[in-house]
Amino acid sequence: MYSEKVMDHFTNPRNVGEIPDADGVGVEGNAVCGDIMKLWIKVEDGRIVDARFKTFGCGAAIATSSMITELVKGKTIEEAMQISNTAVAEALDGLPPVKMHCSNLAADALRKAIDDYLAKQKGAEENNG
Amino acid sequence: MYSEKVMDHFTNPRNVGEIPDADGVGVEGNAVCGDIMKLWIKVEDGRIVDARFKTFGCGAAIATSSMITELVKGKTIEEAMQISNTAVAEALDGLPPVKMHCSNLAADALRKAIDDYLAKQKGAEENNG
Amino acid sequence: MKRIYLDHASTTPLRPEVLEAMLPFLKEQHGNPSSIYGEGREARKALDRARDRIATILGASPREIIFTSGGSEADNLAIKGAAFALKDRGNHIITSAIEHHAVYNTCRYLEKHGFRITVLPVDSYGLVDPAAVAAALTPETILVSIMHANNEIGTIQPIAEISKILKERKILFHTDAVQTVGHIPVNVQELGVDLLSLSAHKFYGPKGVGALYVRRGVRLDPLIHGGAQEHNRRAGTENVAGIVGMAEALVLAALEMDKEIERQRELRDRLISGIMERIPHTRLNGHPEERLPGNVNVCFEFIEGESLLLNLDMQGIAASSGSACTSGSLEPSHVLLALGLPHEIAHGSLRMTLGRGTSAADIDTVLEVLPGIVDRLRQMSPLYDADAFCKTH
Amino acid sequence: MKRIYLDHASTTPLRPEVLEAMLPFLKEQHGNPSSIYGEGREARKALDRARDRIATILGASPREIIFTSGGSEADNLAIKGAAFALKDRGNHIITSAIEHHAVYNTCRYLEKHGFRITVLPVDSYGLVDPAAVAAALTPETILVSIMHANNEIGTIQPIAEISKILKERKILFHTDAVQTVGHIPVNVQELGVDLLSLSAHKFYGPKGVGALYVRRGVRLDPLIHGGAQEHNRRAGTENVAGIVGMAEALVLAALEMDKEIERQRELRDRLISGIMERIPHTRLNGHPEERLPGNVNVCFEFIEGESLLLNLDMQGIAASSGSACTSGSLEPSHVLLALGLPHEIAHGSLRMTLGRGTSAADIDTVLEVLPGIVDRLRQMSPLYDADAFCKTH
Ligand SMILES: Cc1ncc(COP(=O)(O)O)c(C=O)c1O
Ligand SMILES: Cc1ncc(COP(=O)(O)O)c(C=O)c1O
Repeated sequence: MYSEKVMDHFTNPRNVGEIPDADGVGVEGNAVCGDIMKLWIKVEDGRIVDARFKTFGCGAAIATSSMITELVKGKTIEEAMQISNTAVAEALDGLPPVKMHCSNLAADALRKAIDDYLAKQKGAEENNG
Repeated sequence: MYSEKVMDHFTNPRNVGEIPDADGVGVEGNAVCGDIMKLWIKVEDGRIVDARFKTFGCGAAIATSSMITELVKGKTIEEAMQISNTAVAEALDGLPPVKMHCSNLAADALRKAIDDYLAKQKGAEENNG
Repeated sequence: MKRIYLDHASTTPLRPEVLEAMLPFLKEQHGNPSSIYGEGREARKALDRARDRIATILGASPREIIFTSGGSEADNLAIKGAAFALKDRGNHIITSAIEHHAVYNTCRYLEKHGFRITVLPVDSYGLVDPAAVAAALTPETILVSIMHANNEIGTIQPIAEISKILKERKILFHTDAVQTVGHIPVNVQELGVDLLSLSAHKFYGPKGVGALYVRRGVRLDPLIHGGAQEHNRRAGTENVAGIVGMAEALVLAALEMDKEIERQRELRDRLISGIMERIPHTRLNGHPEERLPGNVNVCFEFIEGESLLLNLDMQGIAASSGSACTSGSLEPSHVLLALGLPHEIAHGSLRMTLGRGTSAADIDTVLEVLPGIVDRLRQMSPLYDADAFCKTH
Repeated sequence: MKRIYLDHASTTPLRPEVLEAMLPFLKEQHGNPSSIYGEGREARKALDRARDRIATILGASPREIIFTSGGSEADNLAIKGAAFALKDRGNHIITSAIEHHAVYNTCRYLEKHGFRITVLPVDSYGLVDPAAVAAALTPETILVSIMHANNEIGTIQPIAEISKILKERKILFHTDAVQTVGHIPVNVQELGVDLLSLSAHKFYGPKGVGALYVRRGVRLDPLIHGGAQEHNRRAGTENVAGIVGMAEALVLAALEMDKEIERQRELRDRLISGIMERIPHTRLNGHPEERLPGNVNVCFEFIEGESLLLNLDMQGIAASSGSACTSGSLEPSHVLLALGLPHEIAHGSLRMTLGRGTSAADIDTVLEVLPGIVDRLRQMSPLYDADAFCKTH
């Protein structure tokens, strides 16, 4: 069913956990449909230096969460915003068709974390400005 | 499917053939429904002394034909008229349900042969009388 | 690694004795039962014998058994067959909220054909209330279909009680006994049903073969039209080997049933209480007593079923879940939702179903392995964190 | 006594290689393909592989193959499935007078559901005229079902020609290819059909398993509702062993097809001409050339089919007949009647269908034995006597 890469990320998920002093946090999904991902990012000089996640969900949800945290690390905010859900699925050597919604989840959670970061930035700028 | 007795009478049918100077002949069935039996009887002193048949039909039709010729031999006309189709089937240790119409055929052909005999008798009596 | 198979409600391994009984019909005995020559008659004899054996065990007569390609076909034949045959008498069908999809989706399909379906709720144990069946009856009701035992939570329904109500009203009663036949006593007279479905692969018989019991006198439109097989009620060249295997499996199951019920019940209860002791935030789904001897179904809060299954699989344990993600839909099991469980809990269900081969050592292994897996997944779960945005109650 | 099996159109023996391929799935590999753990994934893989192999041979893509419990179910699914799915577009279905009962009775049943059926006649060889199909089309026509080759008389229909007509009009075209798949080339693209039925036990595969090809984009109401198997188009736990066996059998058949067609054709023609030479008052049924390589069907005047079969059986020869008495009805084969044969002739038909195991020596034995049997039965027949009350023509 799952590719080896999915199983690898599911079995040994990278970057599980929280970032207490995160610069951005995003949550996507809901318990009703069975998938929730929460993603923390740490940003330095416009570049994501750390990313962590917690996920309630199926194997694909956990693997995409793990994969996206790997993908964003080291990327600039602009670059990170380009990461699409298909890119996540591709990085995992594909997902079963019924699981494609899980890769949406990861990309959307990332987007929300970035939005949160940008909003905070703006707030900070406004406060400063 | 068929009892051993049916198979015996089918394999070695008794009394196949015609009686050239028969006292009665009966035909029953038709080619449309796939079963035709023709039965000849020879009567002496009100008793059936010989019976022969020719049959176009399935295994059950041939076996019931053979059996009924055996059953009637030696019987008086009155006794022969009592032979029912169930009696023929029973004498063969039963027939499959779908084949019960074949035993009707034999009993009906016998009845017709007897009617033929009785009609001839009556004709002869009238001629004599 | 020795695998521990705990998904017997999904399918069971074929018993070697059953394969042995089937093999002649997969080798030299290849006749078509409809043929009149020797090879055909041998096949016919084998079919007849299988039918006799199955009928005897169910308390039915041989003419009342229709062979099918499995439980789903039996359910479809029973429900569509009765509905279409009786549509002049009424258009109302009653079923329950926890039926297998083979019943549930069939009923839903009949709505497109003008039938009206009442779906009865169940209580928190998954029990249908016989009084609710009585209350739902209308003059238009032609059929009631309530399963004997549920495939997910193992709850056994009061079928005999319900049938008493329906007999008085002369309403057809179908029960899906796919999970009970071969596991607990099933007698069509005692249950009082008119139609009963079973499936061989659930009791160590082959996949792709089942049967429907149809009480004498009950009219059904065939589901598969064609040749005159099964007294014109189910066309198609018979799966002779499969049918012979089904009968053999059922006989073997009947012989060891009492012993197995006792044995599995004990293991089941040991597994349930072991889980409850070791893992907090866990609930048992289904009825504590009115329950299949081999069924364990629990929900672990804060985690999702599929990831649990995959972890168990990696540890050599095969189990199942009512999780949405194992079915390809977004909704978790309709059965768990019908019990009143909130979605997020229903997603975290684990079903382990025991079988002939399950040993006490297997149960101990599961009890060793499971808490660690649950804990690991909970550590990863945003719901488990006390500060999470959406702690479940 | 060595038996001579000449009823391959009825069913074929399972090939030992096919049983070999099935056995792992009747033993240790018992997983349910819907399960996500290892055992389930293995079963899924085997299913997928079988589907790929079958699709490749038919010129289809894997998603277009639905596994069923045999030819009858495939026919029912195709016809009822399409009819109910398209009933908003029209209610007219066209079929032929020589279809298998799985098609014929299904169409008849649909009449009860408001569909109108046109049954096209055939010529004296059993051929459907493509122009007659075109002429029968109405704006209400939603489906045409014409079999690829007939199971009794072996006549092969001009399917590709018919499909050309239907493609222009965008009308669904189903063909029952149960008698051709595995025996002569069958390619859904070349035939141009939208739906095609096949059955494994006709090509040395197991009984109780078949498939329906469904062209991409064709909507069907399921026949068996329930679980999500077969992409929601056919519910029920898959007969994994059977499906694996079907694929194996089909691959093996494809490999030796050219050789077997040539070989069987030669034997067939030798049997036909041998009979014609030795037995007077005999006719060949079906087309002399457009004919299945293994099919021989003749009528012997003045005698009835069942008694012929029983005699052959006692001589060790297994064959079949369109005789009414082999089917439990009073009417002889509707196929023979459709050819225009009078009832009394139709009753005297004999079908011998050759297979992989049929040798030239077998044919010689039949040619030795048959004339004596026919003669003996004719001597017993009241129709044969020149003076008989009812000499046939
Ligand atoms: C032409 C044709 N269609 C359909 C069928 C039905 O196939 P099955 O017996 O596998 O259901 C058969 C054989 O019985 C057949 O010859
Ligand atoms: C209760 C119940 N009904 C019906 C079925 C369907 O049986 P099958 O898979 O043999 O079609 C199953 C099992 O899948 C079941 O558990």
